[in-house]
Amino acid sequence: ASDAGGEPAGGGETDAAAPDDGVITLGFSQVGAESGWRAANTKSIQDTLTAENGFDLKFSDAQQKQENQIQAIRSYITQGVDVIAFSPVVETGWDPVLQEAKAAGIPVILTDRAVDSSDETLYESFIGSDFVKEGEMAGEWVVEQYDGEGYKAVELQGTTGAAPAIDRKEGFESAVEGSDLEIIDSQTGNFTRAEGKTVMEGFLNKHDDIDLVFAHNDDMGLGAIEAIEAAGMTPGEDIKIVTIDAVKDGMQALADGKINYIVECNPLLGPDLAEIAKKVIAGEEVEKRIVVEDLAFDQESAKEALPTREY
Amino acid sequence: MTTSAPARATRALKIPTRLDRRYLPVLGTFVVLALMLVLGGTRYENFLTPAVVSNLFINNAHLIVLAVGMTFVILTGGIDLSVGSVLALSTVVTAALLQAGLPPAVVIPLAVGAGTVIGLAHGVMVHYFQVQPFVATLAGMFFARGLCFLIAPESIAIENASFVELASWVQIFGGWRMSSSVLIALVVVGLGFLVLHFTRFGRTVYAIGGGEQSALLMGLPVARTKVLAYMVSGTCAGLGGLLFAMYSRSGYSLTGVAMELDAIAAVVIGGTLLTGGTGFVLGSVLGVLVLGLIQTIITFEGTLSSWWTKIVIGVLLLIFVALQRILTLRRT
Amino acid sequence: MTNLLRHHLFWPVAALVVLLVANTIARPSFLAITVRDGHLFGAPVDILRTTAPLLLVALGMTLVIATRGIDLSVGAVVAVSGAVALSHIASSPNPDSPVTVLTAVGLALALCVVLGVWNGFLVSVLGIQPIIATLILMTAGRGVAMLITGGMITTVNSEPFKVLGSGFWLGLPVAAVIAFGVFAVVAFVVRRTALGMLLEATGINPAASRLSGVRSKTLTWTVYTASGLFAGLAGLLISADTMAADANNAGLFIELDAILAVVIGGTALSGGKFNLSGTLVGALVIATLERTVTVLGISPLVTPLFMALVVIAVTLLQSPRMRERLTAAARRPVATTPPEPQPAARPDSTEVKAR
Amino acid sequence: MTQQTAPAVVEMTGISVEFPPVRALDGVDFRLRPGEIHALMGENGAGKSTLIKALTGIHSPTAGTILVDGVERRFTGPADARAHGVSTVYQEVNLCENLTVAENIMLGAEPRLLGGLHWPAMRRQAASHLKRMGLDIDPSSSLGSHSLAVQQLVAICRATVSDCKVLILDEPTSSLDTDEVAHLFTVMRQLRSDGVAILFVSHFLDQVYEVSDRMTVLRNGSLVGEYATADLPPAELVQHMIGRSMEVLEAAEEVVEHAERPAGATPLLQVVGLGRKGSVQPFDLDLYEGEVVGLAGLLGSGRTELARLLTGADRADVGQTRVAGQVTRLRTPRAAMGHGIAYTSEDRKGEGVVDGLTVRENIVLALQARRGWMRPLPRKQVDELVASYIQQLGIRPADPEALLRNLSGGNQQKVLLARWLATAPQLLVLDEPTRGIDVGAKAEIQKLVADLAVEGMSVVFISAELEEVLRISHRIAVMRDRRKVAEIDGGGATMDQVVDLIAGGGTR
Ligand SMILES: Nc1ncnc2c1ncn2[C@@H]1O[C@H](COP(=O)(O)OP(=O)(O)OP(=O)(O)O)[C@@H](O)[C@H]1O
Ligand SMILES: Nc1ncnc2c1ncn2[C@@H]1O[C@H](COP(=O)(O)OP(=O)(O)OP(=O)(O)O)[C@@H](O)[C@H]1O
Ligand SMILES: [Mg+2]
Ligand SMILES: [Mg+2]
Repeated sequence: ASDAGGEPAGGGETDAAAPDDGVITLGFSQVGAESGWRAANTKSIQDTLTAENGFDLKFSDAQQKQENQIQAIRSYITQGVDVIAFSPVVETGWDPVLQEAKAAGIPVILTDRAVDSSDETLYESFIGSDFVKEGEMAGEWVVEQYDGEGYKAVELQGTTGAAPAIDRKEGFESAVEGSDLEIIDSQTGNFTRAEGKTVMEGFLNKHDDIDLVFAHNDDMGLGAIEAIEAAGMTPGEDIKIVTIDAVKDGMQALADGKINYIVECNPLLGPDLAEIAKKVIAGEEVEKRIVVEDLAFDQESAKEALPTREY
Repeated sequence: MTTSAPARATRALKIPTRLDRRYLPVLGTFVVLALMLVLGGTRYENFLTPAVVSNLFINNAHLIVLAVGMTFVILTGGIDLSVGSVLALSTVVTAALLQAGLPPAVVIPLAVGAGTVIGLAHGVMVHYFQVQPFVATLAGMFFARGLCFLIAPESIAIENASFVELASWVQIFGGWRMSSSVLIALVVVGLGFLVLHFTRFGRTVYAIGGGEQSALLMGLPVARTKVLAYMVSGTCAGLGGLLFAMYSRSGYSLTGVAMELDAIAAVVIGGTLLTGGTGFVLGSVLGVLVLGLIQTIITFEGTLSSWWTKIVIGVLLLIFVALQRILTLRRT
Repeated sequence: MTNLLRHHLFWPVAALVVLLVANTIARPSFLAITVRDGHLFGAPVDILRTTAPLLLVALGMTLVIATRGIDLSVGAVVAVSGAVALSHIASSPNPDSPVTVLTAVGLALALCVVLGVWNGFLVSVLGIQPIIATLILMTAGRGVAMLITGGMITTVNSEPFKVLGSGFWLGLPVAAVIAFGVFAVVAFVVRRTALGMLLEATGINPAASRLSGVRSKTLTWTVYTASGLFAGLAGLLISADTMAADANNAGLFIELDAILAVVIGGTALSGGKFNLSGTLVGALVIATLERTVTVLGISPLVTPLFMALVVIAVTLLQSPRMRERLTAAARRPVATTPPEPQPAARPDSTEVKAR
Repeated sequence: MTQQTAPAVVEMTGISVEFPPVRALDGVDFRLRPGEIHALMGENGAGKSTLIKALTGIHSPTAGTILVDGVERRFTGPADARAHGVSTVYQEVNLCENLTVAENIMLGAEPRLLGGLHWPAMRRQAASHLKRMGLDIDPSSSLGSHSLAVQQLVAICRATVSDCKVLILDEPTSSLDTDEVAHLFTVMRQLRSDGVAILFVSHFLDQVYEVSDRMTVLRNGSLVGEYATADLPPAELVQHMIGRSMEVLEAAEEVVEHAERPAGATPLLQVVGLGRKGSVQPFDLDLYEGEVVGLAGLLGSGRTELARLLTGADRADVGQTRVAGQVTRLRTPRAAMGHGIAYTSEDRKGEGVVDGLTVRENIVLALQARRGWMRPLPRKQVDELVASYIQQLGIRPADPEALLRNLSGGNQQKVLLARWLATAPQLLVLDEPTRGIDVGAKAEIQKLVADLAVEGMSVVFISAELEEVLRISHRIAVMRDRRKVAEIDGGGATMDQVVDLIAGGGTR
């Protein structure tokens, strides 16, 4: 889907619907730049929605604040962009501004996170991973590998109250239910390496019998590795580690045998977004929910995948 | 005795020239704000439109209310770090209670009242136990955030019909829009102004900022006033939460993280001294608009990466503060 | 008893002891320290190591607060420091060479000093209120850090650098040795020279200090610079801890923790008299508190609530009002001792009241 | 005197106040009758302010009873006291500089309109109260823009706004000049004839004799006695107060020797056309070694501002300064200190004391600041220095580690003097150094200044008390309307001559 776009777009004067100059002006409101994952996500979008590909991208960073995001979307509406796309900070609270967009005739595409709205017509499509599924995949692998060994697991949760943290926890718990794996402790590490390390240190002080760590993202898992090594144990052997995300550092650790399993959460949403945006502008029917295919890697497949990893 | 009279008379004549100094910082902020608007207007299309200016108010109504409350506390020489969390608590309480089926008429006072109660606790800690305001309200900040998680870790949508109706009430004149939350915010600003300038409570707030010991020795009701100031701030935070709930039609426990810094920055940019005793509510409103404008400029710029966004916010803040500083220095 | 209760370190130390006791009850081996490969291991050692960066930041913060200021930018400076150091190491051909690491450390610290000078300039020369002056860098600084790392988390493998975070020296964590060493040196300098007194004078009454010839502006400038430097050092320790520079999250909210440590240590935010030993205890209390949350297995949902209650309890007990009550209660039994005789020069006893 | 037999409106018996380990008041009895002006006398630190604060509920006595109008009371604070008719002006000016004059006077008794403050009425009423005090200033100007003396008067205005039975004035005249004092006394007498009981504290004996009916003398926290003013000769009063004979005082009474300065000597400090816009008109002044120059003038005549220009506390816009013949710009107090010039501000609270530090630290502050932070004074030297000043100036309590804020006003002043003396300056500019200092200590200070001059120091002496200036100065510069209008020889000058010049009678 790469046709000629040529000339860069002028203003955003076009009044909704089909752009007359063939260039699609897309306003994208990003959550922030809180993690490596997010940075990769942003990069993918910025690299795909280029002038060569027929886009004029307006990008704004909401610094993790819903109010900034709402404001950015309002501003896109007043500027009259062709399409609005955003990764919502929170699931709720979008009805009013989405209604405004709808009234202005501007289609909206969601990426990465869903919105919780009773009115599905407010947005065209939602492209993103299924966080519950990610948790489940991790849990299923754990059960498959270690059921029957009476493993004791600890969980490093993401930021309290954040959707990925809630969903991954839920998915993991439901998957391991019924097995003899026991989650003996669970604490938030705020998705960061440093906190992942401190919390893991605490777990290691507290419990002598940890067999497995489930971390809601790679960064906390990498922090846990540091803590485990500092305590004189071997990560990946003495204590198994399962994480989600599959960013480069995580994959490297997986390939090195320090992590046992990673469920991918694909940040490269740019191409999907570009395709959907074009379809929407062209008036084609698009699917309401596009689940990005998330792979999972064990130590073997990581070694293969690593050289070609983009992020 | 009589001989000194002429000498005094000449001195008395010189007074009016020194009078307006107190208004200078606010004036400075206003001038810089106007300058920025004009510059933005020449740089971006569609910038100086009623829609943008209306949005400036609509997007920041909750922050205006927070800043008004914060002004009271800062004027007494204190600070309230809890407003962001209390705002979140109020949104969560509103959403949770509405979800539970309670009518808005019951929910709204409860949500705002939660803020008042926390404010009261701050006031008591600060005044009666002489805990430093920074610490007392920092504890309050953790406390309110903790309550949020307890009540609802996940975000809750608000679907109550009458609440939604209230939230979506908008008056349109020409390109200008006035939402119910802006109206409430403006009323709060008006009340804040009246209370600070036309009541003994308000003047005592200033007196305490000028010197708590002095105010005490002057026989002013220091204890009551200080506690009340924190209650005002708590109430404003509760109300701000309500406005935010109207704005986002949801309650979420991670709302308003670091929003207290925005409120404090707005108050200080508006010319209020953190040491207390000088400043105006209207200045704080201007401060909020400055912050909002910075955000608007960022959006209009349209191509800033995440890091440049942060840097540009810092630089714009610097320009504002430095310009304001220069404007006020020149005239003194 | 009364004297003990009145000692300014009583409540912070008591809080620390209570936390340690609570931990030991929950986990009897909590205080156990074992020797492994000639290094000390155990929760107390971990606590010392995690205290290290906080202690450095709180040290600078104490000095700034003594002059009636506040430095909100320390978290951002932490991020910048880590970003600079790790980017330099990552881009160098051999990350394991000590020269590379030393240059990286030098570069990072130099930049942090510049940032501190910048804060000091805004506060002491332009006269901008400290909270706003440092808020500017607090916002922009993280942007700068992200600019340096390109928004990604920069990871390196460098043995010499890793020593900063997880190395041991004489059985003790290097990070703790550095932080406590710097702390001791600064405390010594501040208290053995006149610096401490001049800072306090500046904080208590700037006008009087100026008239007394104290170079208040220079002093103010110096403390912000020092705060920048210490935050930079803390940034190195933090990034060496995980061997990654996370521009967004490194040192996030460390300014609040540092201020809290200062205040728990008994230094008033209104400036003036400061108390470095108190800051030390305060930092330990906070690091222990964080550990306690894990050891007691407190659910993340109630963690903030728990922290709030602990902070409220400590500050209430420490409050002047409570102190008065408690000392009064402790003094009561001895209150019957005869009042001290009036010193010297009593009026002539022959004086008759004239009426 | 007038109503000897009337029942006391305030009756305090056996009052003790402790600041462990100090016992500031020890079983003091005190009685105040309606329609009298009652002076409370005593040295610095005798416990006068403490007694007042015990009455109004700021300090709570550990023993004793307080009857107001025959009812036993323990006020919870100034507000409570005021509500029961006891109005107080405390020793340090305790008003809010950030508020307007009108607010400072009227808050608490403000006129209302529709439940809110009635600003126009407030200003009007404030203006009339100010007028009564003989003060013609704009009620809507901010208090901070006025000199300390004006603030003092405003504080008194405030105390007399509400109907009070008891008016307490703790050293109200310490920064006022003769005119304002006279005015104040008129007001006080007026109130007395309205039946108000007035408690008056002052270290000026002549004022006390002029206005009071009775006096109570305290020494070291204990009661010495209560006397009718008319029956107690000043000499005896002093003896009661300081427990020593009058010799000290007499020593200082001797007029300072009027040494001729050697002809042609270069002045230590010479200023030509020094001035600052909106502050002082350009003036010339030469200061020589071993000479005391007094500055005389009315309240707000610009003495303080002149002194600030001399010492770099404020920067001059025009004119030239020569130190020992060299043209020098004194941009900061620190620069002035570098040339041996020291300045003690009249604003003890705002620009003098560092109240959170100890006596020791306050005394060595300037000296240490000059040496720089890297060269701390050896502890032993500090201790000796501090001990010697505590002894020389009679600072009480004689504890170098006492926090300055716990010292009585007069003792704080002594500490400030010590701070500057410790730097051994060549030129010492003293702005109201004897404000709030008791008779004994005042005499000591005057003597000290004279001695310093003999040793070769140059001193600029500013005081609201004209006699003091006359007695001590070799030369007097007279200020009027922020302009130096005359310079006269201290030796030959008479009181009348100076008063005439001050008031604008003639120029020389
Ligand atoms: N808050 C306090 N803490 C400790 N000591 C105090 C406090 N207030 C006063 N004192 C002590 O009580 C004594 C009496 O002080 P007070 O202020 O009553 O003296 P005063 O008679 O008013 O003196 P002055 O003429 O100098 O004003 C002094 O020794 C002083 O140091
Ligand atoms: N009536 C007045 N109105 C306004 N300002 C006044 C008045 N009287 C004095 N001032 C202020 O006083 C200052 C000038 O007086 P300054 O204090 O230098 O005189 P002084 O001779 O030292 O008098 P003082 O006895 O008050 O110390 C100025 O700051 C001036 O603003
Ligand atoms: Mg006194
Ligand atoms: Mg003066």
